[in-house]
Amino acid sequence: MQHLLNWILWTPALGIIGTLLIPGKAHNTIRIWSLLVTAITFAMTILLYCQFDQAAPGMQEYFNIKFPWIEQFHIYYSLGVDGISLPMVLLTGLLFFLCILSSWTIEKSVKSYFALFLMLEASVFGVFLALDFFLFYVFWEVMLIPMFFLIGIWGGENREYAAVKFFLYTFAGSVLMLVGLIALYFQSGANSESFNILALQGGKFGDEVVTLFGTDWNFGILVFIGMFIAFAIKVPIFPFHTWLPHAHVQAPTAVSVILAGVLLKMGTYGFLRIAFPILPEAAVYFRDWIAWLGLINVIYGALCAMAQSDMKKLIAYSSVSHMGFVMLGLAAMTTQGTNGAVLQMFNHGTSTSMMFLMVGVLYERSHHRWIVRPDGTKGFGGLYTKLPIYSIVFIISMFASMGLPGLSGFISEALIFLGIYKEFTTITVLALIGLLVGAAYLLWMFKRMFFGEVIPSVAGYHDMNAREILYMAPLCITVILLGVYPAPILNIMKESVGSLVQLLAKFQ
Amino acid sequence: MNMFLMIIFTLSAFLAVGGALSVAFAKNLIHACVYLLFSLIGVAGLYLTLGAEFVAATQLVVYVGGVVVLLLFAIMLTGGSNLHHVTSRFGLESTPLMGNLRTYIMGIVTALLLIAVLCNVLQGSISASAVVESKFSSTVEQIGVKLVTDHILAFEISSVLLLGALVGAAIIARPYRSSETEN
Amino acid sequence: MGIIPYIVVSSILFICGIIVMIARKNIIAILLGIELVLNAAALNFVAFTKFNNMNIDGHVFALFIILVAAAEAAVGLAIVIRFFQVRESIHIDSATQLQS
Amino acid sequence: MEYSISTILPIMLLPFFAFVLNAFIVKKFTKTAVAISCVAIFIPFIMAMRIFIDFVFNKYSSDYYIHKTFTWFDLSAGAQIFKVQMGIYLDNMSAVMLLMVTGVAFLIHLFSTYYMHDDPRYGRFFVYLSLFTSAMLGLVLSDNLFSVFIFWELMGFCSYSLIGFYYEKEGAGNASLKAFMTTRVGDVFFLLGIVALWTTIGSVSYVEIYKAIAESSLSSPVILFGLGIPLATFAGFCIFMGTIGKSAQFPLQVWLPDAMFGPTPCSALIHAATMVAAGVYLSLRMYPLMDAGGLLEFIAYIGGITALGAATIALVQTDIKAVLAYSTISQLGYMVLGIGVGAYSASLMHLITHAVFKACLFLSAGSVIHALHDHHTHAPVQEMPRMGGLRKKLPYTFIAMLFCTLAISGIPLFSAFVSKDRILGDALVMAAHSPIYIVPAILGFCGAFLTPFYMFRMIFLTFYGEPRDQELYKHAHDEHFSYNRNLPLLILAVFTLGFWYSGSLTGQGIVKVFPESKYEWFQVLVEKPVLNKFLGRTATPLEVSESKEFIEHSHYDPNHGIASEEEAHHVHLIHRFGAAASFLIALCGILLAYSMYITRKFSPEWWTTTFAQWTKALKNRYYFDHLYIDILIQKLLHPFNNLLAWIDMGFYDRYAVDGWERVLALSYSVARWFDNIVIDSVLVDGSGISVRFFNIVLRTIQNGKIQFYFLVLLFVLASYVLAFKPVI
Repeated sequence: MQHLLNWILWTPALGIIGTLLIPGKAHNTIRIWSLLVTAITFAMTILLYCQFDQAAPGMQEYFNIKFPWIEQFHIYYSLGVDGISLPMVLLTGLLFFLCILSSWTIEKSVKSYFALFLMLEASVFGVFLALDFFLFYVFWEVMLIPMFFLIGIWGGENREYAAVKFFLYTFAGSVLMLVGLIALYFQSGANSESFNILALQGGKFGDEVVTLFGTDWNFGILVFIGMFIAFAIKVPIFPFHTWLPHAHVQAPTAVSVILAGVLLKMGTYGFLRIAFPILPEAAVYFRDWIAWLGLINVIYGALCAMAQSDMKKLIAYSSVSHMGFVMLGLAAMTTQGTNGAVLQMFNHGTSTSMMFLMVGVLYERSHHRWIVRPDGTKGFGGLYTKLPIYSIVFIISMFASMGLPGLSGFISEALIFLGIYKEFTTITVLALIGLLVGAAYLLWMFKRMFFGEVIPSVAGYHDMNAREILYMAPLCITVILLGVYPAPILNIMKESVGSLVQLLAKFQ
Repeated sequence: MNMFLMIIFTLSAFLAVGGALSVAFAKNLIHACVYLLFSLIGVAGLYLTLGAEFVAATQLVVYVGGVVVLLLFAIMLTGGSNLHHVTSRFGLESTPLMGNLRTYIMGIVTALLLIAVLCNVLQGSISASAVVESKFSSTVEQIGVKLVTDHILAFEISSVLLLGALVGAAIIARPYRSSETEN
Repeated sequence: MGIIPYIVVSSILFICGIIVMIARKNIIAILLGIELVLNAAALNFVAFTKFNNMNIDGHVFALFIILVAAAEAAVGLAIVIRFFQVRESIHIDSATQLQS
Repeated sequence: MEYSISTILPIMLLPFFAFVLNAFIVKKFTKTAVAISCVAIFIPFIMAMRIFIDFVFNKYSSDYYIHKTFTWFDLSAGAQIFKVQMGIYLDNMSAVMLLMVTGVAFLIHLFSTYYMHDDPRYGRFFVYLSLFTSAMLGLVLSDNLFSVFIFWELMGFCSYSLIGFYYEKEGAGNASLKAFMTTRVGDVFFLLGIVALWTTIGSVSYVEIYKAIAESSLSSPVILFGLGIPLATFAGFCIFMGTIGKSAQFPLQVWLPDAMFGPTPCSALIHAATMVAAGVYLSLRMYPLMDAGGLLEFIAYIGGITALGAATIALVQTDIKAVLAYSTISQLGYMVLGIGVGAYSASLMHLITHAVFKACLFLSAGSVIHALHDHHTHAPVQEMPRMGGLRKKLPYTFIAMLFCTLAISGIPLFSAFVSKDRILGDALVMAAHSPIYIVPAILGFCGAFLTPFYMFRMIFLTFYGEPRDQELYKHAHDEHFSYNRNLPLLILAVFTLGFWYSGSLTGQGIVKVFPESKYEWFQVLVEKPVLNKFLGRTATPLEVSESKEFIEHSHYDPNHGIASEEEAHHVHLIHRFGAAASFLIALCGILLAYSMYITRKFSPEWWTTTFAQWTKALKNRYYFDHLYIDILIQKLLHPFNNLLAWIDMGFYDRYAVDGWERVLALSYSVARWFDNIVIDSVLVDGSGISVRFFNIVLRTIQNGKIQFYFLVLLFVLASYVLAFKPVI
């Protein structure tokens, strides 16, 4: 059990080897194998949840793993889990399992697809579990490789452009993070603790000064800016958001789900795990900026979403909007706000995944995603009549996404508002516009696609099959359960979040 | 000084030196090859005078019985010295196969230079060398022991080398497969 | 009788070999020269063994030289034959290209 | 009776469980599902009845309340304490509301088994109804604004789904979208208000809010855009915005008429009796906050404008359900006006009476619509100009509808005379006190004139005269008494009588039929929250049995709140005048309708031609839809969105992000030039040239002849040996 984190991290990696050993023609064997691997991984994350000590605020000592890796530079292979990373680990395990199911219809080089998918899973787990900054960075970069190929090979018409854009954009950010981590390494004395994320925490760089271009700069602020850009690109925060619509539109369904459901969370997770605890003074110094950027994200994303006629693009912009709420919650630096942000990370992961999966289900029937085609005709119409089960699942995912009470999104958004109101009243008031528009674009899309007469092109569609229901059902249940009773997730995170908030409160 | 040895030395030395000189200056390649045979036999005799009977025997078996025959075969397969290409592929006049005056002058000049060098080098060592008399005894056993103890590695490597040479020679000398199919 | 006669003989063999190697244009003839040079070297080994120390190692070296000479002759002649097949000549100056 | 979790919560949970169960079985076992739904609302009705009797007539005093809480989730970590508490709050007002909601909902369930029976989505309708009922009951039982908001939104969702119930129609989609989005505007404000209160007080339970108001700790200003607004004003305004959205008040009234796209029973339940009234209920609960925030005048104006404006629009409607929809808006306006003028109990009473008679009206309209089918299209007919003379075909429906119309018109002996006229009377009192209330009072009285007019216009057009569409009339089914069609109508019609609510004919206790105060139960029991009693009170957790607190029945005191005898007399005078005036006005309205549509002394056409502009404005609903949809959304929001999206993708992404590619390309070309000219031509090729020069020298040596190399080698070796004489 003590090596559970190792197992979670390396089971998908072992699965890749298994995938590569299966002959490429045996499509179903590969699929079942990948499903098995992800299912085992998911089961282990559940096990981790069960064994988790909810009362402990920091890293769970019991699960910590630490071996020297590159001793000359004091780099360790060190893994750990706390209340902030556990929800993300759970989310990752769940979504990858479901995405394998939804990728059943992939026919183009099946073997490499699933191998890359498992590689993606391993690297994402690595990011969420790493306690060594260098290890974190390595996994962060490794994650780009499978993503690049998954978008670039299995994507839509314009896939190369999107893949290259995604890669370069994220990579540009990573370079800044690399600079930051090296700077921290040397500033903290290049000793055995210099890559240890936990040891770096606690505001040790507040008064350090560096000279750059002949001027004195505050070290913490400078490094924070670099890291902020790195993580902001991933979140994505306006004005670094434009890779997201491209990547989402071009990526295949399952990759969109992972991209929106898990990868965006890596950005905010980076703030929670690295940027805020290591450089609290700078975080407090920039919190106004972060809040305003989050607000822009919320409103701008929602307004842009309203103008889209491509379903995936619409949902991509809605992701921008929802991640803006997370940033607002982070900027609040209060118990409610930060808890709400972490919960929103989880909830957005489930709800937006549902939306993307639903689009994927429809896309398999229609082979287009136009709400309104470019020539002005309807892309869909009367789906409610034609696909009743699909419509109901769509309604659940749509309302979960817009934050209807009783479904998961509401609690996190309400907590964020509660957290941020005292700190930024004006921003709270303005952010509510985002909540309003957020309902508008989704319902408007729903109205245009599902109501009215059945248009001829829709007439041949069949309703969701058993496999599709199978992978939507867990998400629906999660969304409803967490909407009615969010304590299972909140209980595991509150102690860790509380200690983070206390740390930040010291510097306000 | 053993008279018998002296005679054998003198004969062998003449044979070796004469053969070598004949090789150097013979007009016909077949003849040169036969002269080489004599020279090698001479060297074998010299080995005998030095008490290295095993080396001498090997010399005879390998060189005289093997290498020279091989050379003769090669000469015959390639037409010996009968081929007289006076022009090269580029239309330039080329030296005859067995050399002409110019090449010999160059050779002799070089030889003179080398004689000078050898004299220069050997001066010290010859004067310093002491004459040691030794009994004439069989070396076969010692060599055998040496080969399988101290020099076992070289021995094994040489066996591999021979095998490689054998296979390599066979492969290299084999005609082209494509030319086979053409034919 | 000392070492000097042997050295003189081996030197003559050596110089003859060198002359052959330089003066001849026939590849096989050059191989003959090489054999001469090798013999000269082997002779020296044996001679020095006899007169300078009583170690049997010199004999072993001579044996290896013979061995290597044999191998070299086999491979060298195979190359010559192949060369002849390709170029229809065994003139040393026509060996200007590695590629056939 | 002991009140504990097991006796209170099932009221809300039974319909909810019915919803969950039905959602899965409704496809296969439609009849079972319908039966479960009906039973699951009937049992709560019995329980609510029991609570009502206990609270109102038995032992508890007027200001007794039950408040129990449990922790929903807890975010406390270390020193930071944050708990989200949910709970139950029961007082007289909740008890009355519970009874009304369960009763009306049960009757509407019953009616729906008739009305929706032939609908292909018969079962699904009941699924939504169960969820809705559960949410509404949850809202009534809630002890805090947060859970109110949750149920509030859930009701919005049900409303959305039921308006879009006939999803084949394009209009249903538009209407449901409009309804949800318009109410959402109010909801967003409501959420803001909740957040503002919560972060200041630390809780949003009613008790805590009342306590905070009593301690007057809500005066701290909210800094917004640099302006400081008192918190009570700010929060009160935001919460009242929620009411405006949900109760379709001006200026967010546009969604309710369109909501009639839903099936008629759902219009009766959601868009007449309960959900729209929830907004008023919320405002009543938050009355002390609005009072503290000084918002009452504003509320009164909103209510007055809505009451009159909606009534005028109702004048020109031809669709029977549209008339009822506007009348609903108008009546809701009266309730809000009641809050604005401080007529607390009257406002709630009007809510209850309106729920009863409006539900009955809608069900009757449903009965009418169901009887009429277009012969060609087989679509139900809702247009009044095609009806007429239905009195004989539909006698029971006619009786029920007539009772309700009399009630809504404010005729003595019927319920609205008690409730609405008490509101109007209080408005007059306020107007006499401060001139700012004069306008709302006038608006209210004008509405009171128009209400009987358009209601009787509807009755006359539908049931009287000759049938205007003979074919339709011929094919109309005769009404036979059936338990699920007529019984609900008649039961509701019985409860439109005034004596159920008041012992006196008018609300002001002027003409006392039953002089005993007990029969004025409404006014006795429902009164403004007395804030001082909440000082120092904390909620009892659900698990612990509550400590009962009996306070002596505070007997009805008509003068309460009024200081002097003289002033009381003055108020009585005004009340008396108001009651008389409104009765007269109502009579005038009825007479006008009678003369226009029965005797035809005045031609309606004369009015429409003379006031053509006004008619056009009324038919276009004062151009509000035009303003919102065509101008605000189509002309402003969409172009702005498209512009923004274009800037994002077409400009920002294309130039600012992909523009880096150009910048890089430029630097590449500079670098390439430098590379070509300087590095390559000069340095690289230059060194090449120098190499070529040496090449000429060297290639004479490098002639490829192996013997030459050998010679050179030997010469070099020899010269080395000769020159340096290496030691051997």
